[in-house]
Amino acid sequence: MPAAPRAASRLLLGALVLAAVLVWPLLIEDQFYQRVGALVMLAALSASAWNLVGGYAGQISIGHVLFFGCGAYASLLGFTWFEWAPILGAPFGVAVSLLLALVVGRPTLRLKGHYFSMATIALAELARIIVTNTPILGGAVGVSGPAMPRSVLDLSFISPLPYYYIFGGVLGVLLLFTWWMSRSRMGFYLRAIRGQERAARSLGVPAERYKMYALLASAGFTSLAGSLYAAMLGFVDPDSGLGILLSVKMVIAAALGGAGTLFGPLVGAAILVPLEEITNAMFGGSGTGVTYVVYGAIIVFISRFAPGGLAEILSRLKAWRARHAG
Amino acid sequence: MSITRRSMLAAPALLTGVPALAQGAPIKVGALHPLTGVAASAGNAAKAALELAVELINTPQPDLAAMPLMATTGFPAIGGRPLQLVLADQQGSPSVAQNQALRLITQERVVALTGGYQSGLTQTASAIAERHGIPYVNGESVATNLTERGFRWFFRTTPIGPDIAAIYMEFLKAARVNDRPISKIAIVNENTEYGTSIADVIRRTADAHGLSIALQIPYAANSADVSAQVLQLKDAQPDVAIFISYTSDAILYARTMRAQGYRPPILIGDNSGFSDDNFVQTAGDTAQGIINRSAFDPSRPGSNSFKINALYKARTGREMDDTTARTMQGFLVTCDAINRAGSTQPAAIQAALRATDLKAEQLMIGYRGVRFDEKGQNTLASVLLVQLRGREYVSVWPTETATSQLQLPYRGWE
Amino acid sequence: MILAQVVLNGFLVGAVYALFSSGLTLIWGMMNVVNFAHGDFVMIAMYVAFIAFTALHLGPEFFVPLAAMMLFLLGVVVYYGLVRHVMRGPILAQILGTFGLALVLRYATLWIFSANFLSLPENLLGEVQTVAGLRLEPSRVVAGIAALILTIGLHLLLTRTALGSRLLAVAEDRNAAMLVGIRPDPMQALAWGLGAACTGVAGALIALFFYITPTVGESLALIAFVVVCLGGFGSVPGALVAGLTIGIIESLTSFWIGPAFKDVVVFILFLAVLWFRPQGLLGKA
Amino acid sequence: MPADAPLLEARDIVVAFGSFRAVDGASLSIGKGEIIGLIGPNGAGKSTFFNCLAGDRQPASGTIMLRGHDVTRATPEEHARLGLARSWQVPAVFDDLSVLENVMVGAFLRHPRTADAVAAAEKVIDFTGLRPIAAARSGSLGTPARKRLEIARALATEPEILLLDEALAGLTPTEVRAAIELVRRIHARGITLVIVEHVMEVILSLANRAVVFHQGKVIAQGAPKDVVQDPGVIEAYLGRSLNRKARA
Repeated sequence: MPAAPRAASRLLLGALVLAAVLVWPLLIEDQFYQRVGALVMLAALSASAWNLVGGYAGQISIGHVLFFGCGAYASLLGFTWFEWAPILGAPFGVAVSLLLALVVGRPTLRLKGHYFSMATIALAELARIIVTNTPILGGAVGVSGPAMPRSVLDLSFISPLPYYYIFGGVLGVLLLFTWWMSRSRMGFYLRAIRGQERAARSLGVPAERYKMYALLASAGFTSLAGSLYAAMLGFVDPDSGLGILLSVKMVIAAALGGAGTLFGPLVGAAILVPLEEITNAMFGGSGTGVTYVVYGAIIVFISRFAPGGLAEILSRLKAWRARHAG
Repeated sequence: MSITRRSMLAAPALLTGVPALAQGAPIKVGALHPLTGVAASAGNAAKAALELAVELINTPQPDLAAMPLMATTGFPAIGGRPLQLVLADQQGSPSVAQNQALRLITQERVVALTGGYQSGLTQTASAIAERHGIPYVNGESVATNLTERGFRWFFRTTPIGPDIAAIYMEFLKAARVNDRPISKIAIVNENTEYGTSIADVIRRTADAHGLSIALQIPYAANSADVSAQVLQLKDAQPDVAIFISYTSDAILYARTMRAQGYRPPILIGDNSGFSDDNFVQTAGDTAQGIINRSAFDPSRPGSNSFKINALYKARTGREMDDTTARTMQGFLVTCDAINRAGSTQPAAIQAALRATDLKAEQLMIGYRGVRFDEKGQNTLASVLLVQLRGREYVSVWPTETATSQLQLPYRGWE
Repeated sequence: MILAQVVLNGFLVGAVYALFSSGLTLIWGMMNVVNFAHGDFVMIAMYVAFIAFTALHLGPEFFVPLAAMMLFLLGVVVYYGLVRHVMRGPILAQILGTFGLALVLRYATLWIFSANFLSLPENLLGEVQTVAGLRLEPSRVVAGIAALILTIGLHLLLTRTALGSRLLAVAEDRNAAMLVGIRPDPMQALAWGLGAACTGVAGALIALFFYITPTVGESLALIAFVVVCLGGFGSVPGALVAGLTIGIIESLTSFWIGPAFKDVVVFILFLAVLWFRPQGLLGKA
Repeated sequence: MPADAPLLEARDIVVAFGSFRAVDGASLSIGKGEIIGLIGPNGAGKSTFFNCLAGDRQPASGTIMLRGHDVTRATPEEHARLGLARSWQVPAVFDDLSVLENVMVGAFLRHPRTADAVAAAEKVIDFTGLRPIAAARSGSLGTPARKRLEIARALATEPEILLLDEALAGLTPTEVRAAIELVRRIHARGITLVIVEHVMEVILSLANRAVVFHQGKVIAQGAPKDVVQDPGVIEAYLGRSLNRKARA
């Protein structure tokens, strides 16, 4: 296929997908599915934020919940201490996250491979334990948002649709940023660092600095995701805001779709979240744990047959088509 | 599209005990419990109890006629329509609790929601019910703030922190160790919301009663080892040790105390973990004489509690524990209100809940009754103290309602 | 006296940590594969011990080897069924695959056995003994001794036998090993089997004094991760040193500062070690 | 910097692993336009010395000057910025990136904007003859192509001096000839070269100066033809590996 029509058809396809993403929640009236849609957006937002440092830069953090929790706590502590609308705490969450990323990034980004992953787990667990034992931060009980909405700024809606579009909007900004980054020097440098850090440095890539940039961007957006989550839920406690499972979920959403690709985390979230919700809705009430057996088995299956994530299947498909077309 | 999806979900949802006798379309009541995750054993006990409740309501139970809805089938005031339980797994996550609450309300069209288990999850799930104007009745979460939110659709039947602390203090002021009053109290609490909030309220109440807490040891639930805490207690020699633990920790404490040879004169194990039949079965033999608070005393033959426990045991092979009983009672109160509302309209059920006035003999649990204040809290909820004998708890306090004599000091494994 | 008991308890707990981490260090350290299902391997071994005891009336002298054998099989099956394929992909694929496996194992167990807590009778190995004023639980002492034997045995196997050098060769460089005529798949399957078998011994021994429930692996897995990393990936003696260190530190912290903070001290220590020795205590640079 | 000052100069370099001194007081001065061949038996310390020059390892003592700057403790990226590039003994290409993208990573050093980097990388691609495989994923390449890609990537940083670590090892005779031809063309562009090589024929035909390492020291240097006749050099190789080298 010649280049110009191919680009045009890709553009058309992209526009169609975007239109579908924007319109589908309006076409169904089922609030549960609308909410699942909102949660997909939120999970995609966290996973895409993780993707900046975990996917592009290849630094596999399993402690990103640290930044997520920062955002979530900032939102609700702002309300608890000063009666602010939760979302007003978001900039503070981002600020604290960036500061934390600067402080913990310097020593941990030196670590290689599993050591880096384990250090991030340890940091996130430290944060969880410290918050659990600090009453002013809500302690073990957690912190709540306004019980009753006071103004529209509280972002307390009956319908899940506003959440869908708010989360989707922030996700859109993040994807634009990621797209821009991936085509700029930073994107190339990060992928070079992921591939062969020593070789990258010998080509003049200031690896430490670029890893730090990636971590900062990632931390900021993850924190924002946490703030939005807290604004929707109106509650966060150490387990739900700083638990290790959340970190793992960010990683597996990105890994499932394809880490280090623009849409991989989005695809991963769009599969995992509905899968989780639907298996829970179907089997959860039986109390047999079959929910997780099915959910886990599907994850195992995907990792078994597409270790590089679904993006790998796509590229294999492309290669196959190229072979058979030529 | 949305219709087929919905039916796909609805089909496998739980249909429990819809008998031939009941008439018309079933009335759905939702329940949220932790059926997976670390609290799964508690959630599954609740599931068994709620399924029992459905069966009892949908079939005539002349034996339990003292309790509402038991002698009849289904909801007699709504044309005898049967009750259907729609159970959802909240997976121990506040976010999942909200999703499932929304699903039960919008897809399953439940007329009321119950459960929640962990206070944080009750909080987020009930916020959804509040926004949608659906009654939410909780029977087991004790965090005080749940009924301080100004919600109009939220009701709670269980006794809460201050009720619990009050009975401990009453008991500790009367108790004697070697013929002298209690002077040194130690609290060992798991440091999530449950343990922290109960410990705090006990501490505050103790201060108000002129008793002081000499030692408080918060610890992380799911610890792999608790021997250091036991040695700390052994070192401090308190008159009373109050443990506030989940099941896994409760089992570990009982075993470790034996291994380290430590027995305080009075050992109190607060509810959750120590009430769990899992604790009694796996570690009960090494914790003889442990004192527990409970609202459920199945030890008096002929009582509603006794009968319900027997039915539950026949179903599951296990004793019903206090948390499960409180959950079941909350569910039964909900069903009674629906029947009295005579309608499935949320507002009518809400009004019926407000008008609830159940007497002690109409309950399956040891509350003095059920009557809600304007915040939705049951003002007649009450607690009693029980003591472990063999593999059963018997009530020992207050003495006027007790079925057995209090035995001190704590015997442990001897 | 109490302090001596605190240290002794910490030591024995540390030995248990080392015990259930030795299998992980083999799999994770040598094969460079993260096993997020490690805690659930321990859990499966505990259930094997429980069933062997209650249904087959086998004592610990039989159910410990049985658990080792069953877990060996599980390890080999997991290797051929999942890990071999996942290893082609990035490290993320391993996280994905083993995390999914963990969920399947954990909740299949819940499905079969329900979430109820089970336990073996206490003092299966005899009553608590008092030696020089110190209380010793036979089950924990046995677990501690087993940890030492297992660690030394594994270490000797890896460093002193032909099999060990083949395992290491494959771990070092798969392709190079193939060039010298070692078929990597059976070797790695064997490593997985051995790692899982160690985990099986650990789980069966822990079942002697711990409760058994489908989610029990969760609380153990994180400790194992820290132990393996602190000791240095792939270093069996490192896991022993790290396990004992963490056990004693936890015990002392719990006693002096309070149990809520024991993990704070452990994690800070862990991060500090990584700061000064990015390859762990006994890991190779 | 005076015009005749050396481009890269290492003085009294020492690298120790525990008590073993892999490099033991080695010195080397490289002038602009030279092609240096670094040779020596296995374990002579030439690779370690090479890594010091490239900034990939810091010596325990000694100084390294690059274009008049002290770079003894400088990071590899600072070396790159000052105009030093290297290849790796085991090719370290970025597998996930295409050949062109690999080269772009190098080109970004002097051309921060993507469009400029593409243009610069395209030129290098043409110069190194990688045009036919420019769009291929580099993870799918064979060893010869990887080695060539490494050189291309290094060239894209527009270096003054290029360090090649066994860039020709493992190639067939035809490939070696092509590679030698490429190295000559690189040199013709005014780039100074340092080559570590086992294949003696390469050193003889390419280098204008051979530097012989033995036991961490430079034991001889000079015109390659003279050096291989040097009794000390023969002595160093004898018994151990001269035969093997000669065979290779």
